[in-house]
This record gives sequence, C-alpha cells and structure tokens, in this order.
Amino acid sequence: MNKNQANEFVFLFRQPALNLSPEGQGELQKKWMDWVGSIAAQGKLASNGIHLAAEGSVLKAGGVVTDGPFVEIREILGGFIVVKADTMDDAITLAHGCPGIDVGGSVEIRTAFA
Amino acid sequence: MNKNQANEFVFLFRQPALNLSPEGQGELQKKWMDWVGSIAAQGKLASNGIHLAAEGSVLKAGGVVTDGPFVEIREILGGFIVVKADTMDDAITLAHGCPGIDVGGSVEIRTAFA
Amino acid sequence: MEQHQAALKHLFKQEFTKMVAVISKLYGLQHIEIAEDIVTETFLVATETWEHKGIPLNPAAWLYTVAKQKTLQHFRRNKTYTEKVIPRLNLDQEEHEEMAELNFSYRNIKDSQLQMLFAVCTPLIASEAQIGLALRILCGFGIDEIAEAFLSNKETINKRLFRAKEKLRNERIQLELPPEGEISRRLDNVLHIVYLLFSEGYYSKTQNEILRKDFCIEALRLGLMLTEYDKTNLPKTNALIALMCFHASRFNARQIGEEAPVLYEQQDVTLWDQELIHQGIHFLNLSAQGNEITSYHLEARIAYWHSLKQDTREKWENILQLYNQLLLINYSPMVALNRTYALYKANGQHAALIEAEKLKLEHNHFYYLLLGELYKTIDEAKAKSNYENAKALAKTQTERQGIQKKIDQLG
Amino acid sequence: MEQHQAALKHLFKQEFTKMVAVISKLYGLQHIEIAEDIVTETFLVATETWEHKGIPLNPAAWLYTVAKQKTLQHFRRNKTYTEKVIPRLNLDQEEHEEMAELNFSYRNIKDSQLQMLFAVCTPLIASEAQIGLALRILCGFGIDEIAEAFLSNKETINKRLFRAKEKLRNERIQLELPPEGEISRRLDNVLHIVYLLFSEGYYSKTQNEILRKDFCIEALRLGLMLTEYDKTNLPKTNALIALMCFHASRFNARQIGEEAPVLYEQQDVTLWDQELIHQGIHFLNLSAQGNEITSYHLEARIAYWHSLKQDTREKWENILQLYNQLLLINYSPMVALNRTYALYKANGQHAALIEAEKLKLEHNHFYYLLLGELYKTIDEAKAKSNYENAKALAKTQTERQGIQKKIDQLG
Repeated sequence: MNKNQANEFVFLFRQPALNLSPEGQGELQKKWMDWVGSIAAQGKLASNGIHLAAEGSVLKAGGVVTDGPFVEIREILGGFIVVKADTMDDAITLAHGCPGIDVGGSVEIRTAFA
Repeated sequence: MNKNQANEFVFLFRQPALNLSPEGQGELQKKWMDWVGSIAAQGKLASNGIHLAAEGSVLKAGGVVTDGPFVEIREILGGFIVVKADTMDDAITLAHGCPGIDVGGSVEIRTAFA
Repeated sequence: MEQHQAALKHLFKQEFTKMVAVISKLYGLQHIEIAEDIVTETFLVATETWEHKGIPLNPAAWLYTVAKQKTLQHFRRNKTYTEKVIPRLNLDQEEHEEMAELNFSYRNIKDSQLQMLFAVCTPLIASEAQIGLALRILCGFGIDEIAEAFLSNKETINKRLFRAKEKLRNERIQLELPPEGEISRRLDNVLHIVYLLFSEGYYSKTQNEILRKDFCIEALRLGLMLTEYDKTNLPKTNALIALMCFHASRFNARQIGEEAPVLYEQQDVTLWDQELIHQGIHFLNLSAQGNEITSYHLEARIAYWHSLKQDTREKWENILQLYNQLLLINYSPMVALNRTYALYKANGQHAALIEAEKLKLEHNHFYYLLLGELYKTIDEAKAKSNYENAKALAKTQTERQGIQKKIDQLG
Repeated sequence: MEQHQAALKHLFKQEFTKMVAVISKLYGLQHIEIAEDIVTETFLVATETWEHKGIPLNPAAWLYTVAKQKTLQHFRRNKTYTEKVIPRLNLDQEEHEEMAELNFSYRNIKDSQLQMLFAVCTPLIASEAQIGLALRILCGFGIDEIAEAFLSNKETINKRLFRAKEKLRNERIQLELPPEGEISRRLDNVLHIVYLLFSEGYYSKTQNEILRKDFCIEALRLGLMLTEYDKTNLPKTNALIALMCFHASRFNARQIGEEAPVLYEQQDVTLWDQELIHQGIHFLNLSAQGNEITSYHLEARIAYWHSLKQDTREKWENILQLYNQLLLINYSPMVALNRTYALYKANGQHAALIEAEKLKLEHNHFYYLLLGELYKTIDEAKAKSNYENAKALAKTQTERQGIQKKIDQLG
C-alpha cells in the first residue's frame, strides 16, 4: 500500500441541530478553528475538507426522498477534514478535543483511499 | 452568494456492510462506475471525492471510542462525490439510479460550501 | 519520372526540417525565415544540378554541403545582415568560431529537431498557430499542402505562419530544451500538439488521402523522436504513440475512394493494418509503467479494444468502463457521446436511450445521429425526427447525404 | 566630509541600479557584468571630478552623460567585444540605430527596473542566489555590504553572484515582463523574493543597524515599484507592503544598542514608528479588495494587531484566529510556535501548555524557550530544564547569554 495514502484519515463530524444565539455560534466557530488550528500546528492537516449546509435530502430505495437527513440519523454530518497520522490510534488521539463532541456530537474516524 | 459555490452539492453514500463474492463485488463496482460515468457524461461531476475504508472508530462525549461506525448508524458512510446542479431538486434527480440504493443503501444530498 | 519527382519531394521534405532546425539552432529562432530561404535555395540548386548530372550517391550530404556554402554566402553577401542580424545572434564563443561550420551530425540534427519541437510547442503560442508552424517547420509540408489540408488558400496560410513566427520572435523563444525540472510539464503541451497534428490528418476535411496519411505519419515520427531521449520517453509519450498506432491502423479501412469516412461498424477489418496494431500493443505495454494514468492511456486502451475484430459484450463493457474513467479525468461532449454508444453496445438500446436523453447536447449533430440510431428499432417516428435534426445541424453536404440515406432506410 | 561621503554613497547606490538596468536592457542581460563595469567606471570618474570641481547641479544627469560615453567607448574600444559581444545583442532594428543613445528617461528607467525585478526573480534560479543578485543589481549594495549582512566574506559573495549571473546567461533569461497571462503567477515569486530581502534585513545576523535598515527600505521600495503598474498592483502586493510597513515600524524598538533583538513584550512602544503604522493600515485597506486571501494578507493582519499598544484579550484572540487560518494555508514550525504563543496570551498558560506539548519540535530552540516560558509560573524545574534545552540548541553566544539570564531569574 502506498505510504501517502495509508496515512490519511477522514474525520466525519456529526452533531445534533443546535439552537444557538449569534454569539454562541461565533464562540463555537472559534473553538472549531482553535481545534483545527491545533491539528494544523502539529503539521498533520492534509485537507480542510468541505463544509455541508444543514439542509439536505435523503434518497432511498423505491425513490423515496425524505427532507433532511435528521429523520433517520440523530446526528447530522456537518463536514469533514483529512488528517495525516501513522495509525488509527494516533488519528483517534488527534480527534480528541473536537468541539462538536461537547455539544452532543461525535467524530467518526475512517481510513481514506483515493 | 457566489454562483460557483451555490451550485455544488455533496452526495453522501451510505450502505449496509455487504457480504459479496469477488464477482458480485466486481459487478457492483461496475454499476457504480456506470452511474458516476453517467453524471460525468452530463458534465455535472465536480469532484470524484474520497473513498472510505469500512473500518473506523467513533469518538463521543467523555472520550468514549466505539469500534466501527456500525454500532449507532445502520448504514455506513462509504464515500462521497461532489456534483454541479442548479437546484436541490436537480441534484436529487442526479442521485437517482445510484447502485448503493439497490443494495439497501441511501444517498444523502447536501449543499456544499467551502 | 513521376516516381523520381515523388522521391525527390519526399527527400526534400525530410531534409527541410533537419536543415531548418540546424541553421536556426546556430543563428537563433528569430531568423527562422532566413533558414527557410537558404534551404529553399539549396533545393533549387539541387533540382537543377541533379537533373543534368543525376542524383548523387549521398543526396543528404550533398544538400548539407550546399546549405553550408549558401549560409556562408548569405551572411557575407548581405551587408545589412552582417550589421543587423549578426548582432542579434546567440552564440557562445566556441559556437562563434564554428560559425562557418554548420554541424550536420546525426546527433546535432536530432538535438536541434527536439529543441525545435519544444520551441514550436511553447505554451506561449496559441495552439492554432502552432499546428501550422509544426506542419511547416517540424514536418516540412509546403504552404500549398497545408492550405489544402485546411481547405484554405496559400495567402491565408502564409499570413498565419508569418504571425506565428512573429510571435516566436516577440516572445523571444529560444531553441533549447526546457530546464530539466520543467520537461515533464512542458512535454504535456508537446504531446498535445503532436496529437492535434495527428488528428488534423486523421479527421482532415481534405479528400487528399496521401496528404492526410502523411500528416499522421509525421505526427507518429515526432512522437517516436520523443522516445529517443530518456527525459521525454515517459509512459505518457508511449501511450500517445500507442493511441496513434491503433488509430492509424484503421486508416485504409476508413476510406472508400472519395466517400465519407466509413462508420466503425461498417469497416472492412481485413483492411486494418496488423503491423501498426502490433506496434500499438508494444507501446501500450511500455505505457503501463509508472503510476500516472493520462487520457492518452485511456484512449489508447479504448483504441486497443477497438482493434479486436470480435464484437463481444466483454469488449464493449471494457470500452464503456474506460470511457467512464476518461470522463472522470476530462469531460467533453464527444467522450460523453462515445460513452453512450459503448453503453448501447454493452447494455442495449433501452439502457443507452435513458442515458442519451440526459446529455442534452442540442447543438451537436452527432447527438441526434446517436438518438436516431438508438430509436431506430424502437420508435421509427422518433428516429426520423432525430435524423432530421442531425441533418439540419450537419456541416457538410456529404454528411447530409449520409444522414438522408439513413432516413430513407427507415421503414 | 563624512556626510558628503555618505550622500555620495547613497546617490551612487540609487543610480547604480537604474543605470545597470538601462544598459542591460539595451545590451542584453547576458552582459550584465559589462553594465556593472561601465557604471563602476562612471562612479570613479565622478568621484575624481567632483572632488576637484564640486558636485554638479544635477548629479544624476551628469552620471547618465558619462555612462553614455563610457558605454560607447567600451564597445568601440574592445574589438573582441565588437566581434563576440555585439553579435549576441538582442536589438530590434530601431533599437539598433539608437544603440549609441542610452535612454535614461524616467519611463525607461522604471520599465527597465521592473523588468530587471522579474528577470532576477525568475523561478529558474534558486532563491538563495536570487537574494544576493537582488541585493546587488536591484538594490545597489556593495559586495562588502552583502558580505557583512551574510556574515560572509567578499570572495564567497563574489563567487555566489558570479554563479547567479552565469545562471541568468545559461537559462537565457530575457530582460522583459512575462506574458500578460502569466504576470500574476510570476508575481508570486517576485513578492516572495522581496519578502525574503526584507527578512534578510529584519532578521539579519549582522550588528550593522544602518545596513539592516537599508535592506528593509530597499525591499519596501521594490514593493512600491510594483504598485506603479496596474498588472502588478494586486491586492497581494498591497498586503505584502502593509506587512513590511508594520514590521518596519518596530525596527527601532527591536534594537537596544548592539544587544540581541528585544522580545516583543519588552519593546518600548514609544519607539514604534507611527508614520509607518499608518502607511501599513493604508495598504492593508487596499489589500482587502478582491477575493484572494494570501499568507501576506493574514501576516499583515497579525502585524496590524501587534501594532496596537493595548495588550487586550481581543487582540490576542484575533491574532490566534489569524494564525489558525495561516496554518490552514501554509504550515511552518515558526507559525505553529507563534500560534501557541497567541493561545497562551489569549487563553492562558495551561491551555497553551497542552498544545505546546503536542508540537514536538525537538530540534528548535524557540520551542524550548516557549515551553520554559509557559512552565515558568507552574513548574520551575520543568521551566529550567526546558531553558537548558534551549540553551544547548541556541546558535549564537548572544542567544545563550539571554537564555542564561532567564534561568538565573527563576526562583
């Protein structure tokens, strides 16, 4: 396996819909930047990823379309980043401190391949 | 809003773990390529995305780490692509025919922003 | 005598590019027109002399000797040049002392030609101008031939070449290889131009079959030239050569006299050039080294599958998957159409129709031709209306006649 | 007389770059050494003449006239040059006729200098060589000054410059602006070199304060030169200028006599140059146009916040966020360390310690300095051992002495 590819992990961020004031939102946003900045400061950020708007639809068997991903999945996927780490354990260590976790969310850590 | 950004949507692919023979896997892979090829043939593929290995971990509040994303979420996120479409409805139309749906999966369609 | 003339013409064409490259190398690319003049004068002397005395044993060496004298004379005779041109030469001290001595060694000819290839294919010149310049300077075609290939006239081509050379001068393009670190990137542009040259022959509008074949052969020759140097003999170079070999192998099959190009499905496979197909497979194997997969790789593999006579589902399924990959690298309407045609051959009309209807290439007559083809056995009325659309959008009388035939064949 | 000498030196430095650019423009960059010789001879004549007859009313015009004569003489006198150099000139016919006439118009000087800036900053030359060349050719510094700035000797600098000029010749760099479509991309390299020049002055190892300031001023001048042309006056250019203004404003505060650079927190803010800070804000506003956010934008904003005297949490929170963004664009150990320092000032030692421990920059003495600083009020033993690590890794005696002071100040 190619070394460059083996060492990339995707962090998937899930978080329930929050009802925050603009200040609260700004505060959370700052915490996110501090957390991503911390990973970047360690030279371990491979890609800043894509951010997803909350609105969305889910398409399922039989052409069933449900509004928003909320119905089935309690925690909505808000975006992802790609990090560099030697092992899955190192990647999990990097994921610690993610501000989404403190507001009821989770980080899913997955090995990436092109 | 910037026009280029407004018109990009992310397709998130979820699918239960499948127990396929190598032939079955090859067949499904071909169907995926045909489906992505169809979107690309319409000139509507913005990025071929990142593919995710099945193994993974989920980090939650209190530092709880669970093996694999399967525990909580029945359908595992397998990857994503980014498509160009004028509206969410057009994006949903593009998502139709995704081979993951036929094997018990779903496509979540979300507006992307940088 | 006819044959004698043709042989001479062939020799001149070949030596033209070599001598122009070597003279330009010495006096700088900005004086390419002087180099052309000297070579043309050399050919005039050769024609006259050889007519009386017969062709010498080593005609190339004879030409080089005369070109050397002409060059010296040219620069001595023209006082203006000594004052205005010599001052602009790019000479090292050693080169300067060898000024009187053009170097027509095998190595120097090859080096100068490769440098000329990179100079003409500089990204600083628009590719349209590069094609004409490449045909003249790199392949030695006459203005009349280029005009014929482009269905144009000599005056227009001369103007276009003049502007291209002016551009070479203004951008101060040097006759040299790019710095080592940039060769692979610059090579992309060179390969692109070589492929455009090939396509110019393969899809040319002219009916002059010999001329069109010559274009393809010249493009192949330039591609092979790139394989003689380690730095340019990359997998993508081999992929492009493989692609050109496979295409060229069908050259004869595509032609029936002066008729329109024969559709792939109607080609006489006994006319396919097996030698070129084998060459293609050889270069296709070489291209598989390394990790980079370029569009040339995918197109060459598609062409390889097309070179197999049997019309199996496996073949079309492979072609379909290659087109899928090609679309991920580089979308184009023609690739989208070809992908849909492969889908039709692999999975049938109904599957292909659904996909075809999504393409909405409403200004493309090939799109309506494809729709007509797909509807033919399903809905004759729809087939007819699509063929009519195709005919209305077709650009040449020949194409319109071909489409009318299809309409007539419907029920 | 001292002052008179200094004024002359300043004039010569300024005119050196102009005259070398104009002469090189005419005779080609490959003859830059001849241009340098002519200008140096011109200065010799000026020194001798002016000592007896006094400085003329328009010294620049006087120098231009002598340089013109010298240039003509030089090319007439040297028969070898007429035969070997003249043949290599790049002249248009008109230029050729004006050969005797160097054009020292304001416009031509500016154009030639801008072209020289792009030529010296070609990506084909390694940035190390570019710095020396830029200091000599673009800024007019003497070999002795460059040697002093680099803590090197004249011989080494001369060798380095010789190799850089050889590279200019071998790569056949032309004295010209890049084609329009490439200017923005090539500008990135020019801005990079200008910033390196500035840093060479700002962070130089030499104790010669005047020389170091001169480097910074010259870098600023080159930046401002780029704002005089629409095509190079882009938001990123303004961002770089803003950045240099903010940094330069603290130049005096950073120095206490011949001592080591004063740490930011210990600087005497009354020594900050408010005029330069206002200039910085002006260019920072200009840089906000357009969508591109370069690292110069982020660094200039950080420098802006540093220019505010009050040490508020808001200030450090803003600096922290800007460093976070900077890391997303471009990771470097120094940015990672500065980000952690900002975190300390915004969120306290404990938060910063956790982050600092993760950086693991084990070969960087600034890393241990930061750790020592963070442990100072938490764990003196750990503070001491980190300072000891820093001392062991520090590269100069001055640094080691400064760190020893910190150790002595602990408990």
